[in-house]
Amino acid sequence: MPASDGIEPLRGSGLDGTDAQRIYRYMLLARAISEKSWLLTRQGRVLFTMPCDGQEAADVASAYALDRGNDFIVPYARSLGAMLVKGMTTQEVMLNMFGKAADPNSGGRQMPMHWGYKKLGIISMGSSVATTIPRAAGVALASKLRKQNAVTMVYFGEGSASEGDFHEGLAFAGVHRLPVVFFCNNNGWATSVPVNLQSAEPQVAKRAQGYGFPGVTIDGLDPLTVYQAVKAAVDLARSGEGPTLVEAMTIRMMPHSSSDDHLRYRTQEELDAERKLDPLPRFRDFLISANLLNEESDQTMSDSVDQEVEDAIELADAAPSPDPDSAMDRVYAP
Amino acid sequence: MPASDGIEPLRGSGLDGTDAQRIYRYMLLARAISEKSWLLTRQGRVLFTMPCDGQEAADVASAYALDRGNDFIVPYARSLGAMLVKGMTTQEVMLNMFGKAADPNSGGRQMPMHWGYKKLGIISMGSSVATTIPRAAGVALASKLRKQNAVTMVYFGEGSASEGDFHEGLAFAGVHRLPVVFFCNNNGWATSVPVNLQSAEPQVAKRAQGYGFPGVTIDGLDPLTVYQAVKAAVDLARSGEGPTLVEAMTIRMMPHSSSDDHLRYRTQEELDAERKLDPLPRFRDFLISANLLNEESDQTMSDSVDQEVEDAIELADAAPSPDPDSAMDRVYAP
Amino acid sequence: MRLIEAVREGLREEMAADPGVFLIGQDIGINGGVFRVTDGLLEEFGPGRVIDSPLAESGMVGVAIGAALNGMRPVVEIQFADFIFPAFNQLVSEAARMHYRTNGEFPVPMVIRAPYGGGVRGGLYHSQSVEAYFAHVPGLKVVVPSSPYDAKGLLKAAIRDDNPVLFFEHKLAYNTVRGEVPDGDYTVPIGEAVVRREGRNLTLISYGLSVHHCLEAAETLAAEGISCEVVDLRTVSPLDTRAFLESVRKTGRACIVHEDNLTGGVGAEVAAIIAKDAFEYLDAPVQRVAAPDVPSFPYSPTLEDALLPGPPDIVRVARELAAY
Amino acid sequence: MRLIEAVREGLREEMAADPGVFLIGQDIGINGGVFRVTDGLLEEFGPGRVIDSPLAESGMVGVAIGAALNGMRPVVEIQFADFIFPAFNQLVSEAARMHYRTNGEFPVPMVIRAPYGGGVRGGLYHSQSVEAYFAHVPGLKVVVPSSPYDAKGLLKAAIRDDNPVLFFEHKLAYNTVRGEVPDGDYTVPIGEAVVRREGRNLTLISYGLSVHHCLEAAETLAAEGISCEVVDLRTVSPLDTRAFLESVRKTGRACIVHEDNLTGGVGAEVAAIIAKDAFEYLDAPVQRVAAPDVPSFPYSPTLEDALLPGPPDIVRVARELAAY
Ligand SMILES: Cc1ncc(C[n+]2csc(CCOP(=O)(O)OP(=O)(O)O)c2C)c(N)n1
Ligand SMILES: Cc1ncc(C[n+]2csc(CCOP(=O)(O)OP(=O)(O)O)c2C)c(N)n1
Ligand SMILES: [Mg+2]
Ligand SMILES: [Mg+2]
Repeated sequence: MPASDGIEPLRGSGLDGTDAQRIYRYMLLARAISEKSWLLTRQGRVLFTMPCDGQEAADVASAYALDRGNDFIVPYARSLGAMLVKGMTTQEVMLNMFGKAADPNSGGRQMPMHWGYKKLGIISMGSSVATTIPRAAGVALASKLRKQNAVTMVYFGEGSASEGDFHEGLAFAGVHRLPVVFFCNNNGWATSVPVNLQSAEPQVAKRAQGYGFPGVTIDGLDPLTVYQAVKAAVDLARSGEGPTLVEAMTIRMMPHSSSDDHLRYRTQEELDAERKLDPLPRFRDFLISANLLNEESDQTMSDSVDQEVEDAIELADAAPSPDPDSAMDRVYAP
Repeated sequence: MPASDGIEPLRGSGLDGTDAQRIYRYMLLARAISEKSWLLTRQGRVLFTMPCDGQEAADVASAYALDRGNDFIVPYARSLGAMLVKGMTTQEVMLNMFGKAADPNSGGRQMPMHWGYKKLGIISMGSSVATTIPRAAGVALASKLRKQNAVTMVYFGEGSASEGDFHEGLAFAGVHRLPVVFFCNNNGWATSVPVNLQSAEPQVAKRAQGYGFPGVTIDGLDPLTVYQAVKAAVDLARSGEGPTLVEAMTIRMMPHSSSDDHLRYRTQEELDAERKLDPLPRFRDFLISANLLNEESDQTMSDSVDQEVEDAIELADAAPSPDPDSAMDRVYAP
Repeated sequence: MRLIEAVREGLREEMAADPGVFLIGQDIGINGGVFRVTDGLLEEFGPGRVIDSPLAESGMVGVAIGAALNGMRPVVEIQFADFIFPAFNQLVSEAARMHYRTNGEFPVPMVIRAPYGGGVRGGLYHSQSVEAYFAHVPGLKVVVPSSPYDAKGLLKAAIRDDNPVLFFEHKLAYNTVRGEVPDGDYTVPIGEAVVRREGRNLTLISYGLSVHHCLEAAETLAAEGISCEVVDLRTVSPLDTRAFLESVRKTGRACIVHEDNLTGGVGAEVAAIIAKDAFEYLDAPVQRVAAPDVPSFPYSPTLEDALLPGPPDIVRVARELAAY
Repeated sequence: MRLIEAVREGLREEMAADPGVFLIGQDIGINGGVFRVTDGLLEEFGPGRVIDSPLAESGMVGVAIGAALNGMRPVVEIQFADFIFPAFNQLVSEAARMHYRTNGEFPVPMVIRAPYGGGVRGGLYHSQSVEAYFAHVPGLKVVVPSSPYDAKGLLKAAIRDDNPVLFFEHKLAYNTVRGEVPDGDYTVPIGEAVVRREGRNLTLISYGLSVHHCLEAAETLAAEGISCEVVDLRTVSPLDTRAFLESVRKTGRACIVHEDNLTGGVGAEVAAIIAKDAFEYLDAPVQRVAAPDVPSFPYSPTLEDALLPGPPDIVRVARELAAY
């Protein structure tokens, strides 16, 4: 399957066929991990998860637009796809899911899907949403002061954009034209609260003009669209032109978390309809039509992804838990 | 001097000549109190003040657009003009300036210019800026729930609009289409920090569209413009159509407070130039041209205002201080 | 009745009795709250009185204060006590001092409810005890019920109180702590502690879920011949000093127990008061059993279990105390 | 040298020595801060290292945390300690636990400076002591210098520390407290108390401006034949327990003094520790002199003076203690 076959339909996106295939594999992997993690919580083997089903295109393609070796990500709990692109292995993700000592995010101290990996430029997140937003501006400020050629991308949900920290972080970044991209994943829900109860203006991106920089709303279900928009924002940031707020319209196919039951506030019909928008089959069809994928290679890729996840689960499950005697360590830096 | 003489130039503002004269007198009074208070701090007779010189048109005319008997004001420290319109007497203002027991705002517990007067529908403010903004939304929410036909107007500076509470308060009011008017006094400065260091977008009103309601930027130095814009906003709110963000462009003719020296960060030339925009002579000239005022009636009004302030100072100075034995009272409501 | 039902009953009855009472919080409407405390209340009282808030704690509390100042009695649900900090300024700078700063003109009748506490594998942000911060703030009242009876009665008292009251419910207690709750209206007064178990040798002083740990420890200790009195503070601010001092003057030995971390916790204040006002009666130093000084409980069960204070810790310290 | 100059010197020297150190705060640039602590630093180091922030404390602290995580050593000025509360979540939920929650991967080297304290007719929002809230938070360090020497030395230590350090400067001390400050580099270690005056009959334990009140009271008491030892904590978290326990074991009597309100103040923790770990040595109950439990100091001089604890209060309590 020669990559060049598919270049034509990718034209303008800045990606070649190999990129598209890679993005697809990351999406598959994120989905597989998300689904497996859900199952693991149902089996009681893992205690908590926050599925990312429906936003793989947004997370993977946006992170793909970064200089993965030098740029920073300030993630949120559904940024699994971005974490994989940034270099986390499936094994490492599973160590986090199982809360094991070797979890590189926190040594088992934080809940699953709470990312942070110094070596990879992933800045640690806690659960208190939106605190990450001024933090990302601060990381970018340091880049500017230290003349690092780095861009910082911060991910958050549209619900979290209701917090005061959103406002304070964006305003600061605007004033100092910081190299930061604000990536809002608008899936329409903050747990059970729909976006119209967060703001009378449903488009979060409209807020950017209040801070003096561009805001764009994009189809977050198409990786090529996401890549293009984010690449433009990253280039702008890197060239010293300041931040962009990118709002990716996505879907939340699963409940908010393994503790949530979305049928309390959404109908099955609504969920079924939304599932038709699933970015994965859509991108697969695109790749097939572009001769970048066929039934067989898709199956091979899927199998390899599943195997990767299974292997990681096995290893993570068997890995040692944190030593109870270490529970009081590292309250203070030495 | 018949009021009808001046009606023509007032047409469209919704005000008649008597209104215009009243507004002018309130403006004179606010200025006189502000100037006198400044002098009192220089003499050491009063310990602190925050002058409102330059924003009398904005404060007086905006409050004039309220139903003063039923509506609520959530003020900020420079809202003196609005307090007078809402019914505070000069005497009461001076009791506050001198921190006396009979200060209706706080019984001498709060600093000067920290307003709050239950009987008059003035909701108490502390010093922590912008906390007032969600509070105003809450007052308006209660009006809606209780079917009060009241509008709440909250005043704040453009610097304070940088706080997260601004964002959270406006968003909430938008969602519930609350009867509230957000009145931002944009004088270009937060103490020594110019507005361009608060936000890359200098127009605060632009933020309103992010919350799904209108924002307008107006000349805050002309009382008729202010009255018209605020009256429209108040009418909208009262009719159930929700909030408006009104941004009045004003000037800060004096230092931030009696503890500030603005020559550390502004030039005398700049200040002199700005003083030429003083809303008081401008409105006086207008009233004269409209035959609503002449040299003589202006002088009479000025004299009566000065006398009123002098009398108030004398009485407030002589009034008893709070009883030290009461210092621990009222920590809890009974 | 389970503790969660007692809280719900308290809310429902107060809402039915007083049209000024309304609820505001995240996911409290159709979803009934993430713990289901408000389950069914939206249907019963409608969206005007059960308001799903934006994800904005400061705004939510600020709105509630404003509504309280205009004649309402808001009850705010903070989804987890851990997420109360964004609203700290509104609570400490505004709600707590509104009445004082206006010389009594503007009371703030408002309740802030929040589930607190660890042991649910919630990690650092779904496990905290935050009462000590607020117990330091004059103008706020802080209540932590240990039983369904108290939960309902104290909640009703809190809603009727003209002051801002913080009301912390241990999330592990919601469905595990059961008890008799009479039908209909009653209140439990804020500011009154209660003796949960009488004893002679030493006094265990606690609140919230930890009271049950004390009772469990007291049972174990009784078998060893150590007789413990257990005082349930119920309100941690203002403290019912008379109640625990009376007990300590009787037993001569005291140990304060809480799940919050040791340094600067409520136990410090209680210990300081005992050390001063029961000085002549003390036969042994005042002890505290609390979580060690780590930022919050970590996620991994091995780590959390290593840090959570429980009955064995109380038994160990009480033995030493009795033997002193 | 005045205390304010010592702080400025500390900042200037650390900025000159380490390009990673930068300042962020409101009005700290051309205006030099509302107290003029940063006067001249903008001219010397430029706007890239002396950043006038928007009026947004949470954002400011959040930005500083981010910069600290990317190799910088930010020093944040909060204009008045009273205005730290909007940033409470960033400090408590993020800065304090970043190192712990990442198992040591992400330290947060950051200093938060803020003027605290009353007696300046600043009313409820320009007078507070806020150290107790933060002393309860594992992961934060809290420093309150009493002398120019300590102010410079502790500030330098704080800036070089890899943990978030809160640094509170009494605003009344800025221009009234003077003392020798050597030229050039030195540090005062965080976490070490110091004995300011030796004595035999009782121990006064304090920090910040109140240390001077203790010294003044000790002078008065000396004339009456009561010999006071004065321990200056300097760091209120983590506490140097060894230092004050040693003193109390010697004198057998202790009184803790602070300007913060009594209940849940730092004095509660110190008293609880003494009551436990110096139990056998105590000849009298541990006393505390603090502001009464009001939300903050009111504006009117008659009211503020009625509430501010000072040397006469210390003298009165110390006399009782000595006579016990
Ligand atoms: C400060 C704070 N308040 C409340 C919560 C509880 N909470 C966790 S995620 C969430 C909803 C987030 O919605 P959104 O930001 O849209 O992200 P999504 O989950 O939809 O991806 C809430 C309320 C929290 N984590 N932090
Ligand atoms: C939370 C908080 N932070 C800081 C301050 C100190 N402060 C008081 S007024 C002010 C500037 C306000 O500027 P703006 O809102 O534009 O109002 P203006 O004074 O220009 O009318 C500052 C920084 C405060 N009062 N509250
Ligand atoms: Mg969402
Ligand atoms: Mg301004």
